[in-house]
Amino acid sequence: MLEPINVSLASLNVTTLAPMLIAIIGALTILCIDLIKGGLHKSLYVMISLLFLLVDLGVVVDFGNVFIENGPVTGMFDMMLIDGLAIMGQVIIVGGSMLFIPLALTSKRFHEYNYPEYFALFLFMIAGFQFMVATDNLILIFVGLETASLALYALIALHNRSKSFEAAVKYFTMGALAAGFFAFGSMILYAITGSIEINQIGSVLAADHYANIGYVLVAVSFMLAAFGFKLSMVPFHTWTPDVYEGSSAALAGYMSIVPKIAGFIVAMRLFEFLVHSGVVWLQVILYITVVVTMTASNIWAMVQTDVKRMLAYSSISHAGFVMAAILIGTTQANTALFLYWALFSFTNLGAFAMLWVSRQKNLLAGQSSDHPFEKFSGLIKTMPMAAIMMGLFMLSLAGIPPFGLFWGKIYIIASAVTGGYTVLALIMALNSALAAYYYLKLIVFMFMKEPVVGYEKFYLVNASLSLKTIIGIAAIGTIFAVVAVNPLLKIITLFVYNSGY
Amino acid sequence: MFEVVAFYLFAALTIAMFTITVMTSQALYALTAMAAGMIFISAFFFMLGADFLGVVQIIVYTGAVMALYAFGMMFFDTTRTMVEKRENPRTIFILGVLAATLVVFIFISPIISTHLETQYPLEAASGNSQAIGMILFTKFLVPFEVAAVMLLVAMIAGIVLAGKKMDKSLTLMAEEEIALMGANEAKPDSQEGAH
Amino acid sequence: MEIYLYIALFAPLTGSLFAALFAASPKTSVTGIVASGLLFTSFVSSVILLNYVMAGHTVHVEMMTWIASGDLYIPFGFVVDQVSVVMMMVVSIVSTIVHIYSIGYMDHDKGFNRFFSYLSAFVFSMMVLVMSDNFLGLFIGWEGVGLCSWLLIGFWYHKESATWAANEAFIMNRIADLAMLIGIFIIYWNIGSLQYDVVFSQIANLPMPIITWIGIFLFIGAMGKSAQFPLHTWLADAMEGPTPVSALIHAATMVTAGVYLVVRANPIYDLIPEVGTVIASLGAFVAMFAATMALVNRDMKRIIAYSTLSQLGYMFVAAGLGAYWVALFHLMAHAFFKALLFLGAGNVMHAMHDELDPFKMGGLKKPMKWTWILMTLASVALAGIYPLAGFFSKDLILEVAFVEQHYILYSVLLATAGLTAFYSFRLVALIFHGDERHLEHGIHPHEAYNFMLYAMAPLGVLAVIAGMVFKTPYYEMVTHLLPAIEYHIHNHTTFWIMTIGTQLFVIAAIAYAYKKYAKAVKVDAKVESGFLYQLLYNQYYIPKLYDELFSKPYRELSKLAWKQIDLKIVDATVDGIANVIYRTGEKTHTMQNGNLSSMLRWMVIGLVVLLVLAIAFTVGYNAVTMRAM
Amino acid sequence: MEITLAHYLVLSSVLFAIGLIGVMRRKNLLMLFFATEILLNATNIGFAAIAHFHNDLTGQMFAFFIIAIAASEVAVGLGLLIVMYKRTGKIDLDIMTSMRG
Repeated sequence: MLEPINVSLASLNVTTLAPMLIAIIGALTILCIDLIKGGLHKSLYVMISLLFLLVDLGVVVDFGNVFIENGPVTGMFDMMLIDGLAIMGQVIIVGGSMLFIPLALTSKRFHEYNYPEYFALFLFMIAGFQFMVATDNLILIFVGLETASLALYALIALHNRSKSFEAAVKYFTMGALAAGFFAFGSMILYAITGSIEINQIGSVLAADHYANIGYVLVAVSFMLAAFGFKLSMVPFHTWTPDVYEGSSAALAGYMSIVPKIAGFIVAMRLFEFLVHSGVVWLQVILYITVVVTMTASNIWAMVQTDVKRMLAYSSISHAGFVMAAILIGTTQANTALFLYWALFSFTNLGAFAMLWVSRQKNLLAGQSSDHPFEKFSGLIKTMPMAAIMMGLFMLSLAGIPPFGLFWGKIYIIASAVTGGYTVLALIMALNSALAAYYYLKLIVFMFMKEPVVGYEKFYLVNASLSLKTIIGIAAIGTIFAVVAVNPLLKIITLFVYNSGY
Repeated sequence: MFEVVAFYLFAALTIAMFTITVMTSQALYALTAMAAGMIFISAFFFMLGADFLGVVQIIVYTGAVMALYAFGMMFFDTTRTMVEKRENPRTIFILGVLAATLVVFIFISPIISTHLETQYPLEAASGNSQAIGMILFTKFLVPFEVAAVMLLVAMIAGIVLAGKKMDKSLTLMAEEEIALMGANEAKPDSQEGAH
Repeated sequence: MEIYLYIALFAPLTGSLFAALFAASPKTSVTGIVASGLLFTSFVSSVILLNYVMAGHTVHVEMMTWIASGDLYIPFGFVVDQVSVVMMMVVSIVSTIVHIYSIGYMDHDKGFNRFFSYLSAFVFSMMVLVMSDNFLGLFIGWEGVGLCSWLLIGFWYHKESATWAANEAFIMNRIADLAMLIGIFIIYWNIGSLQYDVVFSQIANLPMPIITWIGIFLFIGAMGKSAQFPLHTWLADAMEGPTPVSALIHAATMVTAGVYLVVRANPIYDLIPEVGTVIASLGAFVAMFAATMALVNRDMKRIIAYSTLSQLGYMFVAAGLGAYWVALFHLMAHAFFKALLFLGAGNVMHAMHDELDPFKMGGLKKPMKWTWILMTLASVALAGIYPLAGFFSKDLILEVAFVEQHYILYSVLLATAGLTAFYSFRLVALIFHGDERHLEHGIHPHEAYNFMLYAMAPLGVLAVIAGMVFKTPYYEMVTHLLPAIEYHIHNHTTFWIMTIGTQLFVIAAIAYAYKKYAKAVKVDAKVESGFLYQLLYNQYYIPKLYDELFSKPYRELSKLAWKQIDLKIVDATVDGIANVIYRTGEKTHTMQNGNLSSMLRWMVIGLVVLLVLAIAFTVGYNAVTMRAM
Repeated sequence: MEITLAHYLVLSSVLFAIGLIGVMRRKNLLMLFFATEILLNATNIGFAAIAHFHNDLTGQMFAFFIIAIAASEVAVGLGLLIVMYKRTGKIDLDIMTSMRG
């Protein structure tokens, strides 16, 4: 018979589970409230979600303080790993979610917000992402990823129109294929190292001096395909524009930020030690992927006729840009990744929120999609404030100083130069010049064209005070990023460096 | 010797069953072939000493998943022959075969490693299920609980998506219609008053 | 003193924000007055700072730290030294005048408030550009002025051509900015700082090729902003914007930012005289090239724009030859009289209801006496007649070329001086003298508002005295920072022959222009057909002979330069590249055909490609290690 | 002759390739989901085999969780299909091309 195992509770560090547990408890609370008394207004659920997320964020920040003093913490039989990456990832995840959830308080009614389950699934999804970033065990990464993804598919479909089903089914099917890739990749890694913990995989591989190089490369191929899907790298990106178009603009903005930062963190854990240990192949492949992703998506973005699809391609391009940081792999580059993504969250969420407030329920005659460029033409005349906001977000996305993303871009390019990737830096700079074209196209439409009759009644039709507040927060974040860049960098560098990346 | 024969027999059977699953135009054949394939896979698990896994495989797949799919087939009325438009069937096979060949090419070379460490050894003294239970509720407690959450999420998602409330789309309805509908539904059933 | 620095810098921003408050509301003169008032404060602060700097001090503040992490440290600092204070004076004087002028000029425009918001924002960006104490701040100002210029060129967005011109300007500038950004990165990479003082003290330690690359990349940036060949096409098209914008941005301030950059980076360019020679040669070429295009053009504003281009060429010649203080001096003098010329052209445009063809004007001398006087004054200054500003700055550049023994550059510049005089006065003659051809079109011109003329007056005064009065104190002040090289032709005879010769040449060109274009066209037909008259009218057919022999081929050449080289080759290349990119997008985005099956197939293709590469690498790797064993 | 780990891995990758072919080939979404099940099952064989040959339980655990994931995917996938079927009366993926470009 097996001996009973005695484990002291203190050695478990159960508190490492606290942030995720809060989100899960929040979700269960919402489900229970609905059981007790149905038909409550959505604003109650928004407030409950916000409350739990706030507590969640507080706990994560508290972990941040602990981290600064004691360094990384492990818990639950080394299953949980709370290091700087996990903490910063969770801050962005929870913070981004807090910006997103009030977007439910629209003045028009949409199908998904009638379900209390929507908010429960949302909180479950956040818990899933949090598990994904706060571990280096491939099983927990996989389970967390699937929890989050399954919830996300449902959130997309709940928007309830034919395009959102199409989007959800496409995303789901491709996600199932990517899950297969992930499982197969993990299997090969397990075969050659006997472990499914990333740091152990790394040390076994190093101890073997990469003797099974063929196995490693095949495993990395599968992993790249799986994360290429999650991070929308070309050619695994094909779902992105369709899914963004099919889901509500708010959710599309959310998808361009939060799931990706979770993906980036896992990619960072998984690929960086390989990049550093001189797997030349991986460097070359990542290089090609980054360049192709940035350039191709920029070119495709140029020919879009719908603003939302244009923004979808643009976020692919931004993801490619940030992926370069993983290729470069220095502390400076990893710091830049977090800085970029924090700044990108504000700007991109703002841009998508602007689409969300001008959402109309039914298309006009001759209108091919929800947000054609014509919808925004002459906006400066009909809604000057909205036009200025949108223009601001576009300028920031284009990387025009002194707005938010300029600092992210310049810092990543600088890290490329100091990391010895001069040509890459050049390509990145060239791409951000290329990207300016399509962002300006929207500005040209807004500032330099005559309004198209028929659309004016949709501007801000969906805006409520809370949506305007969110846009205001996003705008403030974008404009005053100048002031925040320096303190942010200091903190991020501290976290990244002390986590050993 | 028994092991060799069993391996090749079950390998051939599994490959045959799964080939039928992906090639046949009859949904019913595909479903039954897949169920058979799953059971043959559980045979591998027993051969490999993973008794618990074998049992789970049979219960979850043939018990739960197949039942769900069978229900789906009835609901979607896909029992007759499926007509599927084919585009570039050759490309598909080339891609599939290429993927397999490439991976196999690597897999036939032996794994060279002197640093493999067994973290959770199989103990001959105790049965597989006990060992699994032991490790599942210590090391893998957190993933286990998260898996539970995942199943809950899947359940909620499935129920909500397949539910009756999805029949009408508030997203596409004008505000007045929604108000009208809410007024009608509020009277008979206050539970549905959310509209 | 720091407080004055902040006032000079932030007063325009305040003005811009104030005007932006009213952006959507109907026109209120308050915005214009407040914005102008704030700019005047900025000007006064600049004067106080000038006084302070003249006494031999400089002001250097570090407002805050932008980025400080690891090895990247970029403080947000400003400096007022001998060079930047000159630019500050130019910017604040011209912009104050242009603001006041615009109150009148934009009187009837619906976007009045918006205009002032943009214009003041431009001045702020320009101030950031010139006052920054590091390359990053300079770059931010650089992008800022580009953005404001884009907004202002496209101000009348309902005109298709304006939108197009704005985009052209912006995109061309972005291309050049990219090069500049790369130059800045190379500096940062090699030196580890972007502060001017640190960079300039350490630049000499770098290997030569790197310095050369830095010089080249920074200069490409300068080429874009200063519209040097082959990135020059946007400047003439930028004339679609309101005329005050052309005066401020496309004559006096933004386009000279390139010259400022080269002057500011003089310790770098001093180390690479070869690059300097290239810059000077390109400058001379552009000077000539632009002047020839100005000869045949029939659009008033474009003529002045080409003239600006030509004068920028002069500045680059001086900067390229190491005569940085001369370049900066010409920049200053040019800003005054060119802005004046543009504002005068604005008056004419208003009077003529936006007619731009000088051949449809004529005889405006009478109704628009003051505009006539001011524009003539500006043209005389531009032509470089003693004792006006142009003489002191432009002839100095000729002397520089002569002293440095670049005789080819010298001859090109001399010839260009003649052309400059000719086309300037061709314009003046066509507009203000001769028949009142505009009457046929039923236009009755009127003089501009008085306050607009008063606003222009200081520029007139400056155009007259800037050279004579400012030269000595300017030289003494600015050579604290820039290499103090005096350019004197030691042989007195040569000096006098050259000076007087140049003057005579220029005067002859002016006279010729007047003769050719200021005459009344309407004459008695009988006399007209007479042989003697014909002979006289055609100046003994010598001009015609010249015309046939030299001018015509030359004019053809000029036309060719404008139409063929400029429009066909340069423009077409730029358009072509854009088209190729666009078409690639059109062709390949069918990859996204919306079908799930092909999406899944793309994923598998991606995986298979990765696997193929992985196997190929493994096989190659094993082969190599085998051989090694 | 002896059955080695390589045998199992080859079998696993062959089954995975069959799954891939199915994923690319199927137009009927229900049948397409069958193919994704095959992908995961192929991996499970690999995990169980590695666990056996390394004498380590972790692989079995991974396979166990993969089964759980596969089951949850079925639930959500069928939910999506039901909504889609109610709307369009079809579960053929060729009808989903309203978004492109």
